[in-house]
Amino acid sequence: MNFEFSQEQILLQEEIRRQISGACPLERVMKVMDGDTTERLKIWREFAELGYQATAMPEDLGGYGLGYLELCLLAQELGRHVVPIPMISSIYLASEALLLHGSEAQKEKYLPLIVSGERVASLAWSEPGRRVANGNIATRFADGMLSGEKLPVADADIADLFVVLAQSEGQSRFCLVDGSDSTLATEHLAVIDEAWPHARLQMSGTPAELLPVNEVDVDEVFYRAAVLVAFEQIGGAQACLRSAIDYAQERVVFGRSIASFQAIKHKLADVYAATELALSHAYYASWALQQNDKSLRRAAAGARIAATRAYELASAELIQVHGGMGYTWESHCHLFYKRSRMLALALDSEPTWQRRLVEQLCMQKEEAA
Amino acid sequence: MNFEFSQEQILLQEEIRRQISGACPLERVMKVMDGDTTERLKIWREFAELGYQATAMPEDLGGYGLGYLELCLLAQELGRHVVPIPMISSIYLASEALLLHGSEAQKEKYLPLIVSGERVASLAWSEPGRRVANGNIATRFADGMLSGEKLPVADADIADLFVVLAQSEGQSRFCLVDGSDSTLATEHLAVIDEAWPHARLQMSGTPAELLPVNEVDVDEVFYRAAVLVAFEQIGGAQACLRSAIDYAQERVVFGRSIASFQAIKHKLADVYAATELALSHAYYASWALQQNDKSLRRAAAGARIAATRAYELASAELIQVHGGMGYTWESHCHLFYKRSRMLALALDSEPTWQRRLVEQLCMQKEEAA
Amino acid sequence: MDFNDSPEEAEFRRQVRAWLAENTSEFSAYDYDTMSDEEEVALCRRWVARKAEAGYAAMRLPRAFGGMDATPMQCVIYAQEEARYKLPFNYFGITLGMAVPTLLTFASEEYKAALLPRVLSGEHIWCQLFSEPSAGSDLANLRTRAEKEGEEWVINGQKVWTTGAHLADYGILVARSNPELPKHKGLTYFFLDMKSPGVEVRPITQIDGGAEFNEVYFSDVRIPDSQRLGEVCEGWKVAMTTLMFERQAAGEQSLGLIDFEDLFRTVLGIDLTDGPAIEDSQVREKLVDWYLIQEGLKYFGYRQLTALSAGRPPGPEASLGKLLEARGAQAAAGFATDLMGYEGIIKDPALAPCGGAHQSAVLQAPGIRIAGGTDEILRNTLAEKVLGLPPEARNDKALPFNQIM
Amino acid sequence: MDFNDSPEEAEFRRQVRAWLAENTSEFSAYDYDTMSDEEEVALCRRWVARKAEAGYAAMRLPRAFGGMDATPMQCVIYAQEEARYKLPFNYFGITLGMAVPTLLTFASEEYKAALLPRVLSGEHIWCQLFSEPSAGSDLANLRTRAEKEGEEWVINGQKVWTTGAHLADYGILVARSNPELPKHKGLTYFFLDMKSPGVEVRPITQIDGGAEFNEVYFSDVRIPDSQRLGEVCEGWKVAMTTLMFERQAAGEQSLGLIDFEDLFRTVLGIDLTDGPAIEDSQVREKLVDWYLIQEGLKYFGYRQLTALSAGRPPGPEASLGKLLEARGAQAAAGFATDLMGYEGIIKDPALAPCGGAHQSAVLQAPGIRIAGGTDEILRNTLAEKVLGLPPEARNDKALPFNQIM
Repeated sequence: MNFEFSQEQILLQEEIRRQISGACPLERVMKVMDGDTTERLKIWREFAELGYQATAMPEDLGGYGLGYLELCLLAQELGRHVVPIPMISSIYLASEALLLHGSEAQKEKYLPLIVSGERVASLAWSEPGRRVANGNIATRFADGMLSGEKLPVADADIADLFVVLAQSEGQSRFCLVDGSDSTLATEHLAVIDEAWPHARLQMSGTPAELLPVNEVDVDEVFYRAAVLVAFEQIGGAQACLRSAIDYAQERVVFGRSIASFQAIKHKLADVYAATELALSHAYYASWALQQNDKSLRRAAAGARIAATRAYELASAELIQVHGGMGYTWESHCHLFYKRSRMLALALDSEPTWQRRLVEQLCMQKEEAA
Repeated sequence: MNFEFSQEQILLQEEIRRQISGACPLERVMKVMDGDTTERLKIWREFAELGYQATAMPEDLGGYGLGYLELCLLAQELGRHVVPIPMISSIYLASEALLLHGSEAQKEKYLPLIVSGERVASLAWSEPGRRVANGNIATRFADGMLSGEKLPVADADIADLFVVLAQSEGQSRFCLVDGSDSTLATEHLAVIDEAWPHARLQMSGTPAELLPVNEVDVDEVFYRAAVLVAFEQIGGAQACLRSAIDYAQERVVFGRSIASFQAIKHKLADVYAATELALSHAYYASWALQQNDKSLRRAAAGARIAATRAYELASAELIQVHGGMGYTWESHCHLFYKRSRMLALALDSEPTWQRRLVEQLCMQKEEAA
Repeated sequence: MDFNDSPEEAEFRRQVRAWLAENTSEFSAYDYDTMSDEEEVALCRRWVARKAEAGYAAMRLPRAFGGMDATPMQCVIYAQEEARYKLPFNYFGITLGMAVPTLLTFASEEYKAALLPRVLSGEHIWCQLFSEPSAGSDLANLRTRAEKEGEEWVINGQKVWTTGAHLADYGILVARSNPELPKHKGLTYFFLDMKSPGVEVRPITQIDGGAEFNEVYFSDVRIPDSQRLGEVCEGWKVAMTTLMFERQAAGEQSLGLIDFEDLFRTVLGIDLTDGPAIEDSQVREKLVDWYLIQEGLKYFGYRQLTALSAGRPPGPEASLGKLLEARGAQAAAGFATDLMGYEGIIKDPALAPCGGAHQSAVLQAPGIRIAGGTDEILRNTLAEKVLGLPPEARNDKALPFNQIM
Repeated sequence: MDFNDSPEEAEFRRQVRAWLAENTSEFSAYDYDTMSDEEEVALCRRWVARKAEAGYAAMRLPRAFGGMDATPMQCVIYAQEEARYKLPFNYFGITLGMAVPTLLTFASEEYKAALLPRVLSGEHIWCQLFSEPSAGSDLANLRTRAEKEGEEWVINGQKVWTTGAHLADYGILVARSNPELPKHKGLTYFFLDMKSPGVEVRPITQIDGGAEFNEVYFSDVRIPDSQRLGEVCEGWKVAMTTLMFERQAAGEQSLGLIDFEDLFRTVLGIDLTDGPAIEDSQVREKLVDWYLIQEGLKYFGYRQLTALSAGRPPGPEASLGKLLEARGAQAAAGFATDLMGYEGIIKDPALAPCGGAHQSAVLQAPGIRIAGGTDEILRNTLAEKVLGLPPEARNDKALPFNQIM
């Protein structure tokens, strides 16, 4: 029994933490939130030089071929620093979809360019009115072309490659679309987190190539991404807890540090408990992802929900502990609070994951019987 | 606008509180909990002499003909003292069913005897496996006879008259059964609250008389009883809050009264807020009951849920504030805690009432449209 | 129990309705959603002036000062009736609800005569300069200095969270005049012209992008001693009076932080995997949670109004309203956006259900849990002032302010 | 990350399995549900003796005292394997987990030689006499007096919540030997023969009808000074050592307060109005809540075990387990009975789903939220010992005990 990351992995994580603290401190995230439209692509390219996008990518596709455990630890650090780059869109989702479903030629054509930071990809799956969640996809692929509307699509402002979930001959399939195609219309959307742009994507007769049919269904990519996003969420929650503790120690009211009031102490104890519980689920899920264990979907759903709850609690209480100051734009608190809500919704929201988790538990029970 | 009980009503309530404190202190409830099987009927008869059962009963049926507002205030005091008498079974449910659905002859025959304390009635509605909640009643009335099983039935140990929910020619109907009939088999059940006995009731060819068909459906009686039970629950919650405050003021740990710790103060503030919210709903529901207002069902469901939540919270935290002592049989805490869970289940549980409340809200919206 | 007006109340309501019917049309015709703040302020000034003509602007004031000596119940009736119309947002809330009654109680007759009419004409807006970076929950911890020089006071320091300071002509101010006294004892209360030299107002942007609040900096700002309200070093007492006026004004209206109707409409418009959201038991549970808070606080408000109309002052138990609503609003906003799935992130009013109200609520809820008393302070208030539990252990009350850590 | 045993662990597990396979059959054949407590205690004594023969009864003890110098990981492996069998309930938990290691650390060689063998033979059961009516969360507040008379100590006072005192042959005891010292400084630690004159044991009935605990009264009970453990007035330090042993023993097993399987089975057996309960989203949400706690604490336990097997001692962060489980268990029990509707009140094992486990849980949950540290104390521990937040303001630590209010 060894339920811990290895010494090498922990050292790697600490090195990443130092790098990101230096390269992308919260002030830089604030610039993005303040509307700087060029900063995200810059960070994306800087991080490509540090090799982050290459972490788990096989070596023959331009990656380092480290495992998913290392990618999880990277995700935790990205979350801790609310880094505003399209890691979820490009790496956890679009690249994973290509790795899972793409042909060899497709993988070789696109993945090395994503890894090197030259291209930014995004997975366009959601449609208006929760259609996709309700099991029908209106976007259609036929005769080499896509037509339909995707909303919201993350990072569409800087993405030049879209992996689009569509229906083709009654089947759910992924298709590849070049971001520069003239039949593609993107429209910026106002969203909760100004540091994570999203858009509406409209396709009409847009040239596209299908990814081949695969033995796993299209949902697989969401379960896999959920594990990585859970680490981002937990990294964020841990940063909130740390910041809340530091502020509480410092802030004096009624002649006492507010950290000495049970109302604050017990609140932070609850945040700690929620975060550690989530981290425990996420540890297991990272193992299941790395091993491709048959419990992966159950583990991923558990980690997803626990991490979502932890980050929501931690980021809300971060503001609460900071009081009025925490509610100002200049404070860093809202970076976490907004990102938390966005991440809670970005892979579809908790009720969907509750249904998924219970389905997995029922399947597991049936298999045992 | 006058959203308050009248001065006379408040004086009446205070008088009742004094009477019950004297006649049925917690020590007497404890005797019942310890297994004294004769005490409940004694209290029932003593209270009949005080006229409690007569409160809202019309004068021509042996009552005082006061209103439901007065009955609500009585219920609050009964709840405050966890009085272990079949008030819910006999008055809020069985008598209400007779008043709503009974023929004049049936009312005149039975109600004066219930009011005078000579008879104890109970409404037998639940059946095994949530059948009734699922909309089908297995107990059948045909040819003047009832056959079926009811479980659990409150106060069956002392009841000598049962109002039984049954199916007759495809309709839900109430029937009257004499408790002494030899075809009736009652079997004591172990339940959560030892001070509130329940039984299984089996009928096979038991002679019964139907109550006439009525313009309101059989559910009406549950909505009406819910208002009265809400006042019992709130009285209980208020007693818990009072007792918790008193104990916290007295108990010293780490050199301070535990009432000075925010963990305790904030807990009790939350109990207070829940109780006042429930009381506000209950006030409105008592008005709707008294006026037979068209909002009665919505108001009753709201009061039911809010009061259930308040009592559950207040009684659980009562034990928590008392610490180890609160977990002993000798402490009074468990009288409230057990009664709270029983009352939360006795008119069916919260999910059912949530469904009912939302149905009422939807109906109200449709009517407004 | 009786939900009807008394005959006097009914008569008053009839008068109010008639007056509103005649006077609102030109104000409610505007599209407030697209109007600039400046336009809305201008309209608001005109609306206050119009109300003042009929005595409705500051109803509780004596008739001599443009009020109508109204009872609390009459204020409520007016508020209920006015709420039926869409009217300019109330930029005069602090002016009329806090500054004016404080002036009326503590200012000289000369100042009252000079200043109150200019409020009622819609000309002057006032702000309240209380909170500071180190004085929020612990208001008495304020550090802004007031030093006497001859017949003037010299003010230095910083205030924060000052609603409408950028619009205000005058402000009410509490500052520390003697740091050698214990923290509650060394404060003095003033009012000042916001155009005085040395006053600088900077807007605060909130996390939702709004900017209703300001920081206000004082550098050697001079206030004549005649603008002192109350005695020297009795500022805490005066400030408590102002806050009591605020509580009275707040008692007359609900917070309205959770709009149950918005939630209900949103739910009715959503289809989940298994069917309409309204048939989903988890959705029903959350709807019930919010209904219980909103409807319960409405009834709780009726109970408080009954007390108010019987002449009892609004008590600290009203704290439970904001406590329940603010926590409930945050949970409600989270769940409402959850129900929309990934689309829940979109706050564009044209695309999001109910014009993005739930996304706005996500961003505003954290502020609501803080402003006007944090959850924690409200629970303290309920525990200490209502339930009679002992106050926090503290060692700062008796010490001279300049010796506190 | 690796869930497999190391080669050494695998080998040890193999040995344990083989031994259990050979030795459990005569113990697991009984029907424990119908057995009397006396019969179960007798069986438990025999089972301890059997385990002791193979070194499994007190694995961490040195071989010289009947243990096997086991590592924490070996203890866990044994516990995991033993849990696969239905065996007599452990009446020796306190004896082996707290009393024996304390004796081993602090008792004289003569006493160790005389007493430890009688524990390992299943003959002696020990109890722990710590808590008092005024000393629960604040253990150092205890008032039981120990007064020195010659070579003896005279004990007067009362203990409470003493598990198994009615069965115990010996007890470990903390008492106040000097009330003029501050509360933590005036305590001394002893062990005593529970059959000493003046010891009276009275059972405490809990709200669920169980009676596992006792009050113990001391009237002039005499203890020889040789039965003192640790120095005079250093009892607090010894008691903390005992509690550390307890925490170590607890770290090796999960609390198991919420049985997710029971809940899942119950849900699968219930039909609601709209269909099977498992398809109801509200039910799914609650199932998820409990799954996250139970499964998450399992993984959290793995993390702690990894630390344990790397030689790091169990830390205060383990408090989160009981905090989450106890609160979760109370909510779970409430909802599980809610799901049964009115029938949820029935606790008869023959009628209620899962043998009435959820009704028992309703009645036991309040005790779990208190015993071994209340929710509030656990949060204090997490906040102070893990997060490093400052302790509560208190004024009782430095004062002589007899001058505290």
